[in-house]
Amino acid sequence: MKLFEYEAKNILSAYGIPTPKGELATSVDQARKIAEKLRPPLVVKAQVLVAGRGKAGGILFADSLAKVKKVAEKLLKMEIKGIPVKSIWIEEKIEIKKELYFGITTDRLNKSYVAIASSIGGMDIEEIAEKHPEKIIKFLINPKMGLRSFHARQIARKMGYEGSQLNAIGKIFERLYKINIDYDAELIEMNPIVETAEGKFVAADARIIIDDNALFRHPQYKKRFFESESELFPQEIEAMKNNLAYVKLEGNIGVIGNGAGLVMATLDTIQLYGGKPANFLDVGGGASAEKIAAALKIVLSDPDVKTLFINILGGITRCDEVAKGILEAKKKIEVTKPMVIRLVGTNEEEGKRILTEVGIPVLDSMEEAAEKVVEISRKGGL
Amino acid sequence: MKLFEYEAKNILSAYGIPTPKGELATSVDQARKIAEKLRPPLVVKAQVLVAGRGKAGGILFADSLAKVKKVAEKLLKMEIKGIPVKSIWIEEKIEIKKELYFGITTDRLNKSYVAIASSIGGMDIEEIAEKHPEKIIKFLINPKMGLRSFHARQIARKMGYEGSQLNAIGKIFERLYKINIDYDAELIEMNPIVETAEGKFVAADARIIIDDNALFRHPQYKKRFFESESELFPQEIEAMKNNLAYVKLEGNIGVIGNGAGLVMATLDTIQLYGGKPANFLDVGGGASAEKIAAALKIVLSDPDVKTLFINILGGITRCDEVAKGILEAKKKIEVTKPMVIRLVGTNEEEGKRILTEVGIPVLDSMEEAAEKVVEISRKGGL
Amino acid sequence: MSKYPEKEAYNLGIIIDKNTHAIVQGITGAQGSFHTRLMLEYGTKIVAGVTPGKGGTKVCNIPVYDTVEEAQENHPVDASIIFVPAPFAADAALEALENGIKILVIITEHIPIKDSIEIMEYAKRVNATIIGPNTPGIITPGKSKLGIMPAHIFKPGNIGMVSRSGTLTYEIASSLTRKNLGQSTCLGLGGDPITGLNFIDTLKMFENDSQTRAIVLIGEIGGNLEELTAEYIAREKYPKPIVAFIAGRSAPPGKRMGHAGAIVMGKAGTAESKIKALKEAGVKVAEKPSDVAKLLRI
Amino acid sequence: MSKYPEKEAYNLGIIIDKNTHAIVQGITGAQGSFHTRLMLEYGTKIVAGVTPGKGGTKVCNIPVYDTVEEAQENHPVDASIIFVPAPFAADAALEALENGIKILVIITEHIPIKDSIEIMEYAKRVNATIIGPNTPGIITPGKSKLGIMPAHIFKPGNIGMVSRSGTLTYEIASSLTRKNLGQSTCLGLGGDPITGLNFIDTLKMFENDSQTRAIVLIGEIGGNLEELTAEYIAREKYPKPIVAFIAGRSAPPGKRMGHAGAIVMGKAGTAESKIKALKEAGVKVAEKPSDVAKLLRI
Repeated sequence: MKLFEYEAKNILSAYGIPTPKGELATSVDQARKIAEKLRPPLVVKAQVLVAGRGKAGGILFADSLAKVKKVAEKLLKMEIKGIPVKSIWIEEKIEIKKELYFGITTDRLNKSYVAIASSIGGMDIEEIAEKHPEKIIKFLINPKMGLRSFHARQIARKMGYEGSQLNAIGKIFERLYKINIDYDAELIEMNPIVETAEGKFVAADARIIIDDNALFRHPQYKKRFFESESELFPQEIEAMKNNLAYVKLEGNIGVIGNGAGLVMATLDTIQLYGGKPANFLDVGGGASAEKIAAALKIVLSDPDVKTLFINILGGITRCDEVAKGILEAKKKIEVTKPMVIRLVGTNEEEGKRILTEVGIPVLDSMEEAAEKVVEISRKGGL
Repeated sequence: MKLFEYEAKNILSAYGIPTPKGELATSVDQARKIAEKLRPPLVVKAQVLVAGRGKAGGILFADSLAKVKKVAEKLLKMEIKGIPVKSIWIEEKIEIKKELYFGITTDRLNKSYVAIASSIGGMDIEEIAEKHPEKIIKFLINPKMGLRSFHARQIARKMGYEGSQLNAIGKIFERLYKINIDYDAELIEMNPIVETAEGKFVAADARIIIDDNALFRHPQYKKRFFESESELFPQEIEAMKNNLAYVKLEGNIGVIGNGAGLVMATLDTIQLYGGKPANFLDVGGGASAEKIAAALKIVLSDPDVKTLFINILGGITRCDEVAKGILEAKKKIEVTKPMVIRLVGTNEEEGKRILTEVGIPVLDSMEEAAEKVVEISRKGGL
Repeated sequence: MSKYPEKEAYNLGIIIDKNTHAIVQGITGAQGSFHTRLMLEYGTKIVAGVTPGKGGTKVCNIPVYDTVEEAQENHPVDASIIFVPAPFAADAALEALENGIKILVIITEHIPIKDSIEIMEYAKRVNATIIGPNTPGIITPGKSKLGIMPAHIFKPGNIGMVSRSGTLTYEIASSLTRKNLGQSTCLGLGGDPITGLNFIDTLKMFENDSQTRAIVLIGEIGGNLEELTAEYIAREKYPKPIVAFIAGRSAPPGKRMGHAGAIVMGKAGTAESKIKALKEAGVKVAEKPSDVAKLLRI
Repeated sequence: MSKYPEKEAYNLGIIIDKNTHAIVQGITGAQGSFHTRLMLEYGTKIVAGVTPGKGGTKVCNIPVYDTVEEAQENHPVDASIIFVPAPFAADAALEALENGIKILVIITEHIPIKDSIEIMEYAKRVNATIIGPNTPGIITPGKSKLGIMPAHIFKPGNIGMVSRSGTLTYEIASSLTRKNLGQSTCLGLGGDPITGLNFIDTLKMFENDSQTRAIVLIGEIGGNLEELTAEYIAREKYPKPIVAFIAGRSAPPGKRMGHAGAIVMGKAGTAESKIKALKEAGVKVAEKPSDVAKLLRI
């Protein structure tokens, strides 16, 4: 779960990491009041969760109260990558001497956290990493030790700092690691962390993604996860509520399957035959009839979907439950779109019987089924 | 630093460990109001830090509002082991089926924490431990693992619990360990933890001693450490403020030395020659003249002190600083009590010169000096 | 596949065999008890179950204990399969490890990354093998299974399978079985970012397993382990033939772990990158699941 | 003492010797710089200092670095002596250990117990020797010292000394020196409840040290390590003569660690208990510090 910049900065600040003084506004009037308090020059930043906000014009500068008003007005009417801007963060402008990068994420191979630091940060950090890998410090964190003060200082030294700056930035790294652990982050980064003209360090932007699987330890975010994921499609929100993994795609063939790998392979196969999947929907293992019905409802509620492909290979998932779910969905919603169903595995015979009895044909081969659904969709769906 | 029962119980409660509902009162009127809210039968407990409060009559029961008033009045006028009772904790009376014991402390040999549990707890737990060591479960805690849920359940099983009780009491052990770590406790114990008639568990009494050396991590207690250590002699408070280790004893020879071992050996030697030390005062290593002066003032402010023995073996501590401190103290307070000074080690010559110049004799041998101070004290001090 | 004749008497599989004595942690839950029955039916030696607070009961006639310690006091235990819900799974895994169990199959999905990191760190220190989390488990067809895979789609044979995906493994395994290509051992690494065994570990085991003549490697987008595996295969001149399938070629650029993730991964992570790396290492890569069998027969 | 003639050429001391290369962590503090000078004057090979943020400066002409890592890049390092203030001491010790230093002398006092437990756990895992915390350190008279003890009260010889107390060690060492009983190595275990080396560890080292002919053991009230040491001496029939002094016979029953402490310790902890245990193990116990020399001469 991604946190908004303002949420992340408030956490950093609570852990003693210097951030620019700032406040959140959801209206132009509020923005004006905040600006009067903080006094220009100020930075006004759209609070959206999509990446690339800066390049999309979501970060603007204002050197007068009038300009703040204008800029706030503009941003609060803006959409960034299709997402309407609902709130803006107004903060003091920092005198930048140098932009640095520091982040922590997981290292799959080493099964641990890894800190990434660079004495050149900012929007082009990934390009720098590619072209000048020697500028990037990767510091593997021993899980039992964590990132200690002395580790943080080792990194700071490699970034070229010494004296009181070495201790100051080291403290920031150490604290960021503490946030990483306390908040179960799967990513935490400050980009840039700024070295100011006076040689101080300030986290000018911050990003925290909390591990969704750890939300049970962070009830305050679990709540907000459902409340304010304003940037999702209605289908995505519905899927979340039903514990289904759903991703909207750009085609017209709705896809439902069990197991992420199988669903992905289904999408690939559809594409191989020239079709375009409208979504990814994984019902997971051992789905009940209710869950299958919910999945159907979600996919069919997408107007882009012209045909539906259900691909089930029953392991823990029972084919009879899937068949019942399909009937249940049909009962509750009018299903006018054509469906291709592939159903094999546990309780296969019973599942097939249930469906064929009501006149729904069932296929055995995933590839045949994919070919068929592509053919139907090519004919325009109906 | 010892916490009061009510402080400990509030912490336990914040960590989800069931404790009897209760509130703190410092007056009879307050007690009455609390009793009306909680409703008798109630337990009223003197809040003092000395051990053995129960046997000293500091815990009383009240089955009516009138009785609560009476009991509160009595306790708030009481002294326990010389300590006046300033506050009382009033809590609901628990129906006790069984008293258990659970505590965590450090294990010097194994250099780790150790949990101690017993299915027989209460005031006589130490006697039980001696007579029936098989009733005592010692569980060494691996510092890197901590006391996990499964460890807690292993202990609960050895105490004879199963089913939901095993999980319930296990959770309490696990949480107590978490408090132990979060609060830097050097001791934490629930004695008794009560199994109620309904089979629930409640921490009926709780004791937490915070590691004094870790108070820098717990500023809230560091503050209160000086504010409300109401049970100390004025000399002890003064010593604490000056970072001196002071313990009041029952004799009449004041003792000042550097290093706990040396001061202890000094007390032993005084006793060996038939004298009685009035205190233990360790100025620590590398004491300045100011610290020495403060030490003298503290010891001489004790009316029980008839003679003074200063025993310094200079290592990091410099004898000239000690000599200057003695002169400084003499300047500020009138020293009428006889002093015996033993001063050897770093800068010994200079220290001796300073003192002998003003007519204060200095000895070389600790044992000679001890003999002499005992002799003087035997003659009545002066 | 004619150059790999099937034998009557199979040797041991990798990691587990007929004589592996296992406990089931979380045996009293719906999944735990259901699969305990299926594993017993398959011939797996499940000796005990553990569910805190359910000690003294039985599941499928298997005794249930409150703690792993108690299970071990009463039974020989080599392995544990874990069905414990995610919030408590790390505790269960650490309990098994601290009690000296050296093979863990963690079925549980949605375990927090922080917990998985802790489990893996401990496992590494005590030299234990972890399969999962979020895995269908491991099966040595005809011998034993510690997992939730439908047994009937497998048959004994010479193909080792290792996969990051559950149902996709079933898809491919059943197509192999239909084409009479039996399996030596099939192992799901688990779908989480942090897992115990990885492709390289498993390839090493298959290399030393005389039963295994060829390997099917099933990867998917995300992470860079397939790329690192390709490097390993090329560097070590891996001696057994490998056929791979990578799911997710049509997926849009997935959730990226911020800049840090991008820097750690470089260009790795896409199906394209993985397929390219594997092909360069001499691995045959199937376009569709059903092509795997065809490529094995070449 | 005539049966232990003093030799001209001394062998190595225990733990440190003339060739031990040491760094000083916290070298720029008042204590750190003061004792660096004294150690250098005594002949100790101090090669570098570490104080975060003070890298590039010098103390007593010794280069100072920001990190142990950097000190090691530039110097051979066998040992570290730590003067870092208590809140940061654990970090310094862990830094030394993680960088592979196997001998640590932690002078710092008032380190929290939780921190000490962590240091000791790590040290045990990597097989490092920790002296302290809250110790005067270690001296091999005439060779080297890593510590804060006044050097002039020691002289080379055959008596090994191990103590829980600083100034009391000086008291007894100087009385031995005055009576011409030189010392092989004198080591302060540290006055904290949790320390690295203990009496038993040190006795084992003295047993294997040909230079050491007899041992002085200085204990004090609190804890049960003297009692456990007595058990060890009796059980192992410790081959070298030991004279002990226990401080605190006149102390009132000390601060007890609640019931838990009492249960862990049993009746141990008082001077009476310790003296009794040591005497029963065949150790001579001195009544006064000055009696130690007399008992050594018997």
